[in-house]
Amino acid sequence: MPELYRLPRPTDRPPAVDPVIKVTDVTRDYPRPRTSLLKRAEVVHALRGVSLEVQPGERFGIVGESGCGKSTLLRIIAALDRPTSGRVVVDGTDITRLPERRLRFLRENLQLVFQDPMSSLDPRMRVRDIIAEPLVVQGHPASGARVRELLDAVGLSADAGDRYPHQFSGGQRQRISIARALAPNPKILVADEPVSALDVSVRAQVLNLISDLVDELDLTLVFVSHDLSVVKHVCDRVAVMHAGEIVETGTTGEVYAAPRHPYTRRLVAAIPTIPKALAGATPEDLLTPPKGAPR
Amino acid sequence: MILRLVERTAVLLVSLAVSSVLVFGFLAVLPGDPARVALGVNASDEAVAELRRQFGLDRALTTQYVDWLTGLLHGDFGTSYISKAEIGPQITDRFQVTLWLVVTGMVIALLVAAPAGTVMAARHRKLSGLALSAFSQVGVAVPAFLAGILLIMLFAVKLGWLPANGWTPPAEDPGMFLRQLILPALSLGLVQGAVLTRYVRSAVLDVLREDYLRTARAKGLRPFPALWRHGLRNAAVPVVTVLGLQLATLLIGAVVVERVFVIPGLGSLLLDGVSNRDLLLVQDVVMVLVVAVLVVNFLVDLLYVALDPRLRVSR
Amino acid sequence: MKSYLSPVVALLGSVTLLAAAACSAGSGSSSGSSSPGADQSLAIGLVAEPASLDFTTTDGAAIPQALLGNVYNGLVKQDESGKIVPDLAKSWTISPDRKTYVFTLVDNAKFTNGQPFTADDAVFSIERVKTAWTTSLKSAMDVVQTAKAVSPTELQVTLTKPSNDWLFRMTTRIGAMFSKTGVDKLATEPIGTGPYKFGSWKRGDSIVLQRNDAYWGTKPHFGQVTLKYFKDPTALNNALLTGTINVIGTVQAPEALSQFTSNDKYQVIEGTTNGEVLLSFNNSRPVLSDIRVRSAIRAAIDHKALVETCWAGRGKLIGSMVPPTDPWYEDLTSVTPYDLPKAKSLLQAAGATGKTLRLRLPTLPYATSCGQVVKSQLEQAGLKVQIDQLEFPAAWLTAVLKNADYDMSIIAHVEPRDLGAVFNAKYYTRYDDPTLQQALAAADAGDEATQVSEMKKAARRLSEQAAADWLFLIPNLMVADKDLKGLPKNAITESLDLSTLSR
Amino acid sequence: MSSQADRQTSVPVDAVDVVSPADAEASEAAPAVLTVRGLTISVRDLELVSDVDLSVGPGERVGLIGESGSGKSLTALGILGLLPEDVTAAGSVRLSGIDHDLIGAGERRLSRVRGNHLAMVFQEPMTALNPTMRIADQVAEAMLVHRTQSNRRTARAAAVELLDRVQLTGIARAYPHQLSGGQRQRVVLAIALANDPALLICDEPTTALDVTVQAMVLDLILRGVTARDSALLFITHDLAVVATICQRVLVMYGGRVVESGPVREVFTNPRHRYTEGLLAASDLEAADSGPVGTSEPVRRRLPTIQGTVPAAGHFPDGCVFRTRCPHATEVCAERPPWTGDQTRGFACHHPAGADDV
Amino acid sequence: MSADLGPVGHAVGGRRRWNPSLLVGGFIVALIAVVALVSFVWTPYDATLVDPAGRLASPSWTHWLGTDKFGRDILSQLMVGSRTTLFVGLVAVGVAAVIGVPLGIFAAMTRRWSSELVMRANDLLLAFPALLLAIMFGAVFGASTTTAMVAIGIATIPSFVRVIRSGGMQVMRTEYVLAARAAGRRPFPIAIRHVLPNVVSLITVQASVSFAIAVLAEAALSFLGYGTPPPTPSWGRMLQESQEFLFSAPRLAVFPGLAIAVAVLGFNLLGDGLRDHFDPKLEDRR
Repeated sequence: MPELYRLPRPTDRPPAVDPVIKVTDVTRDYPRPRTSLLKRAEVVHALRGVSLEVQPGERFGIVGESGCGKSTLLRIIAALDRPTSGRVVVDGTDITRLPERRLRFLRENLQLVFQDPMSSLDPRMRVRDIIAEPLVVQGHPASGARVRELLDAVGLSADAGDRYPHQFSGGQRQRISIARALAPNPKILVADEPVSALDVSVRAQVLNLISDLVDELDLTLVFVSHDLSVVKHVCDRVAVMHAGEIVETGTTGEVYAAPRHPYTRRLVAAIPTIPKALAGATPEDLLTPPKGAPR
Repeated sequence: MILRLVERTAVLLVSLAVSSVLVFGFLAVLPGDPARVALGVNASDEAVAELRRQFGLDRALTTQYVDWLTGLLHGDFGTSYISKAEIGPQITDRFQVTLWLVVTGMVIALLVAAPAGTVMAARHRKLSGLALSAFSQVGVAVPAFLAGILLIMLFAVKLGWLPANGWTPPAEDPGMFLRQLILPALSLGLVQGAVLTRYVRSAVLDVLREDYLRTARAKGLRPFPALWRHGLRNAAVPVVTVLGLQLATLLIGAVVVERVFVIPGLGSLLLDGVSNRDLLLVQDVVMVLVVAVLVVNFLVDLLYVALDPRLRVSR
Repeated sequence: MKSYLSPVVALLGSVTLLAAAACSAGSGSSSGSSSPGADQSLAIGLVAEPASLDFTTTDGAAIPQALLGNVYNGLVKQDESGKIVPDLAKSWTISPDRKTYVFTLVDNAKFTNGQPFTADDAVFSIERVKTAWTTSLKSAMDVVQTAKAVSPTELQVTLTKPSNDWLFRMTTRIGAMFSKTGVDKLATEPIGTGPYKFGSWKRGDSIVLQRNDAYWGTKPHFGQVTLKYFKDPTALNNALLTGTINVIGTVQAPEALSQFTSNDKYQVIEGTTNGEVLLSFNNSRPVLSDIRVRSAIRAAIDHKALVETCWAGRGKLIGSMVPPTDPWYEDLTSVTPYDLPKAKSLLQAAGATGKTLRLRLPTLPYATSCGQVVKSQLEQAGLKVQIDQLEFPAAWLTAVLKNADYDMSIIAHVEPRDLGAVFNAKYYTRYDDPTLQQALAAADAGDEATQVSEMKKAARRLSEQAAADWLFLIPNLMVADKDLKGLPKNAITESLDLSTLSR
Repeated sequence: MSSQADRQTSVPVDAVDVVSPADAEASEAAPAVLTVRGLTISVRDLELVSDVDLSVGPGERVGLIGESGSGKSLTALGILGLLPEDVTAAGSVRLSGIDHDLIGAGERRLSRVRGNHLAMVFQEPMTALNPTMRIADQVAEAMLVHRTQSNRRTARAAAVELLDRVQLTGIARAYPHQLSGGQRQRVVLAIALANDPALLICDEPTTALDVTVQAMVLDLILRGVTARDSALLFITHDLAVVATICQRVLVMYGGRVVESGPVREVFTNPRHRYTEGLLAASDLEAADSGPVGTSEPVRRRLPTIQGTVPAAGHFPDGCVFRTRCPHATEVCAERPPWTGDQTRGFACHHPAGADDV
Repeated sequence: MSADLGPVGHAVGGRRRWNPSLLVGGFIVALIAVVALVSFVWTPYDATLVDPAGRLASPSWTHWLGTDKFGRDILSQLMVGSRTTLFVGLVAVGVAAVIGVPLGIFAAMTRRWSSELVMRANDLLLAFPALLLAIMFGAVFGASTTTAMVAIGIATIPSFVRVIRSGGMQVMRTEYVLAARAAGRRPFPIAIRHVLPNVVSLITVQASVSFAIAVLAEAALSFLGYGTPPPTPSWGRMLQESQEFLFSAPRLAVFPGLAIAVAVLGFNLLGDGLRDHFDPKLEDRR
């Protein structure tokens, strides 16, 4: 793992234990198209009063199945969407009502890695321009050296910068995404299903890379996934989301070993694993969560 | 469903209102004074002013607009400045003529395009598909009036099978009506058919790539029945869009074929109106055309719902 | 002021005149079979469709073409040689001071609404021109002081001053006789005394005329005549080729004539018209006010080549504003013959070489064609010509005719005897010439011999002054079924007389 | 590894799951439902699947695992004769009870087999159903096509019953867009099972589904094939799913079968280096065995296979895995021979376990 | 940990083949462009020179394609006419693209009523087909190539807006746009840097197809007398002028008719070819 040179930061992280992300009672409603003249337009409650705190340096996982609201939550944290109500405080600043021009600190400190390696990179841009984009936008000098450094950090050769995204495999693209996210030297890395579209053999590489970078750069990681085993592997703490709500929070080990909420139990039980299977678990077993109260 | 209908209707009504203002406004700036054209250039200014008063052209534009629109809503298209004849019946007659022509043309186009486009798509890598494809490309490239002239030369002048031109209303002489309809409808239909073929081809190609067609094949349906039972209705949606647009464009686009075949349609009425500066007539014809197009679009919209159940209820 | 014909009418008529198929054959020369084919019908292909059926309020030559002589009669009419002959008036006398006319009317004429035609109707019609007509043509009647019915068959008209032109104008639509009780719906239901009555009008397609079985004169051969209108010359030809029509009233695509001349199913008739195709000059423009430039332009144009190129060589070359059918016609083509070196030197002398002239053409086939030849020939002489097209009628009328915003234009003036109307200071030619005006005034007031000699003087003056260039006289070109009889050779009146046609 | 060894001794819940060597031999002896020999699939001059042999015995559940580009889906489409245009198959595919080879058979003969003796469930439930046709009609059609139901009415009744069987009640008149992904996949399953096929091929049937829904669909697939005594060919990239549902497994990489054998054997004692690497990389549990809450970085590192999966058709000659294999030597430039027999074997010059032994 | 680069050409769009439509269409269009350029410096004869003596000549060594009724050389006219054809297409497509593309991108990027308004206005514009607009414009501004083509251009706007909007919406749904927003890019730079480059292929295809439509429309308008006025050589007008010679000299119609058909064919083929070239759906899938 090559050393990653860190840009000097004007203010370093405060030593206090204030959460770096604090989400308080956030809801997000989407109006549905009206279906009837008489009834009022239905509202989809994507988020119903979500609260959570992420401590500095923490690896925080959000797990849930499709449609549970995890992507909406993530967008709201990244100020790419606005909550209907509630507050999101990032690094001590309430971002929920800030106009875009005052979000610069957030854009520098919080960066995203997305799921789809096909759609996350602009096919018409060279890799070096893709990686340099956040720097250019934020007015940093986008030197070739910095791009090479970032490429090196994610394990790509320097000549990769001259190529276009389609010339890379899915895993390599995900590395490029990560390099882009790291470009402005963020404090917080938000990863939205970063390995869901990858082959198993490549998934391991990317998970290792993220893990290494988080350690090395002292990042706060928010890791969103539908796959509890992956979250458990990467994160310290996890929030389980279901139908727009957080149903359970805890350390990953606890949640996995002794889920308390019925949904979490169902979720944990449904995950097929090789050891379970070799122990004779059938699909029917996956459907039946262990009975009884949590230990 | 009902909501969609209401919503679409509202959009239609607003569109109609806006376009009426546009049409009126545009023609208000038309240079050339209808009164002067009617009277001749050496006519005295008093005579012109008197005629303008008779036509009501001396009133404020808003009054003229409101009167015009009120008239239209009551089915009163007014009286032509030039011919002094009621405009309404003329438009009704001409519109029927154009409608016969265009609808027959589109039916021919569809009869050509649906099978040809499907075969082209299903065999798009095979010789027969490529040959049809090339044929349709040539068809698209021929101006409709040229096709008309060629058809006349061959079937009317050289072979003498059909009349070269003219129009007889169906009620008057159905046989003659049909004989006179064939060539103009063909020249519209073949060219539009060639255009439509290309859309059918691409719609069917898209459907052929759909997973559900593979599901159908996996059920044991052979390629053609699978396409017939599962592909056609789905391919129809984009084709219906194009069909609607073509129908709309042809209402005025048929004017060229009308000219070649000496058919008294709406388009030629418009051209006459323009060259005579028969302002009210032009205004009415343009408005009728615009209404027709908007209504066609509206119907196409409803047709989508019939074709695609996904549009019937919002999830 | 003199009551010259409205030139506008002439211009509007130009398209239609090309369609004028027949002219009166005179009351005496009854032709064709006297036993009318009861159910025979005829279809004639024409080009310009009337905008309305009321020529008292709407300009354009298509209306009189269809109705005058067929639905309406006048007191007098013109025969094919240009002579004024009786129609509803059996005879007439002119007082020595040439101011009072007494007409003796036929006694058996009836309107198609059943009313008999009397001198009262004639008075009504003449006075109505002054009161109810709105087209500028009405000024032809200004010279009339009084009109009164002496008896039911005797009409007396008194003029304010002698005018040869007035009687001539009475052969045109101005002289049409209306029923006192039948003028309510002129635009849609014309009522007259003619051999045909108005049948129906399918707008954009055709007008049908039915034989008037109560006609006072010789009843026409055909029971029904359909006038079918074709905008496209080729469609018109195809219609005859495929038997949809029996006559092409005017050939608009003379190049296509070969397909008929080579086919013995058809007869081709070629004669003359009143349609002088003018390369008109705006005489008030600095460059064109110089006679050297105007003469140079006339000399630079090879008229023979021009008519060959743009009207298939059909059309007579004339050197002034008089067609061969007028009594004062003279061949003036030799006044300024084609002479390119002379044209160049004239332009040099006038300092006009390299100057740009705007040739504003109406969107009419002959103008478009001839314009391109004129441009090419003038440019060989050293002028620059910039062509633009104006939509006919509306745009061209406004820009060229009304506002005289042009240097040169090309248009056929189809009114009969329109020399004085076209060339004066107020008209779009902006031709201000006292010498010409004097000759014209003398011609109008004098007796017949004076009229002829003065008009000859006027025509020569115009040609020598190069007030315009006369490109050619539009021919009367008709094609018809071989067996159709009674088609006129020349087309010099406003009407298309259908009464003489027979099989 | 030790924990797995412990678990091996635990008593299996479902007897069907226990595959003793004797059972495997028995199923080999019985005539196989599906026999694929030397299946090679290529697009123009590019070979995407090379020389695949595979057989599925009656009632047997066989898994085909591989990552993207391994050719596993093409293999399924090749068996079904539904390859995209320009893609051609060679070799032999025989189905018991069908007197002709499926490769090279005409559409008419193939269509009699498809959906009848041989049915398939595809990966993407959202697009696999015709959006303009009611659910029950789509299920009923499968039976009408093969005349297993004589008329529309009985077919529809049968369809409703089939839908009940996959726990979809009261949705017969619905359109696909009104259903969730899991529901749609169950409809597809109902269609596939409509004519009691001898062999059901599932191509990544649960990949697009949530894990709780996946459990249900897997359960229904298993019940469906067991009830009909159908054989199952289950294609996926998810090792755990294969382990849960299949008795035997074939591992594909680069268009070739690199290893095959009973699930337990392959997953506990992989021989091919690819299988070995794959198992290691996917076993998040094993890498996670440290005490809870420790933030020791080592804990989070997974064993990986180096490099990336090459594009289809761009795998190296010889051993397809040699460019990523840490054990590769010069000899790997030659194609490794198949070691072992039909039901248990591998193709590797430097097999795992050889050193251990 | 290391990850070497995989072979180039892994994913979709790695390499694109030249398809026959693209080649043939491109060749025809290039040919027309070259002929138009050559006509500026050289034509066999002056295309507007009237030569009554040499009228209606049959094809020969002196006049390869013969002469028309004015004695003008047909080959020269065709060559100069190609300029009109290109002019027609450029003006029409130019107007449509310059207005339609920004509107389409705007409609794709804004989600509220402003986008809705653009689309409604767009639908309304659809109610004014090209020919209708051209006739109305011709009546008001005078018939000329330019007014006709501006009218056709305006009538073509809706198709641009629709295509660009749907393409733009796809781009807006991608995660790279989300990433750019997360990096702090404002809407306008996103439109320029991300949306526009990714809809260029759609613009090219649409432009090519619209070009063909414009050429046909010019021919139709010339036939009606609302097209290119004389003496500017134009294929549409040549065709219209040739009508009276259909029996005596059909070649007068054949040559411009062929020229129009070939040009339209060329632009259509080019459009088809570009579409196939850009369309990932047609890429071979495993």
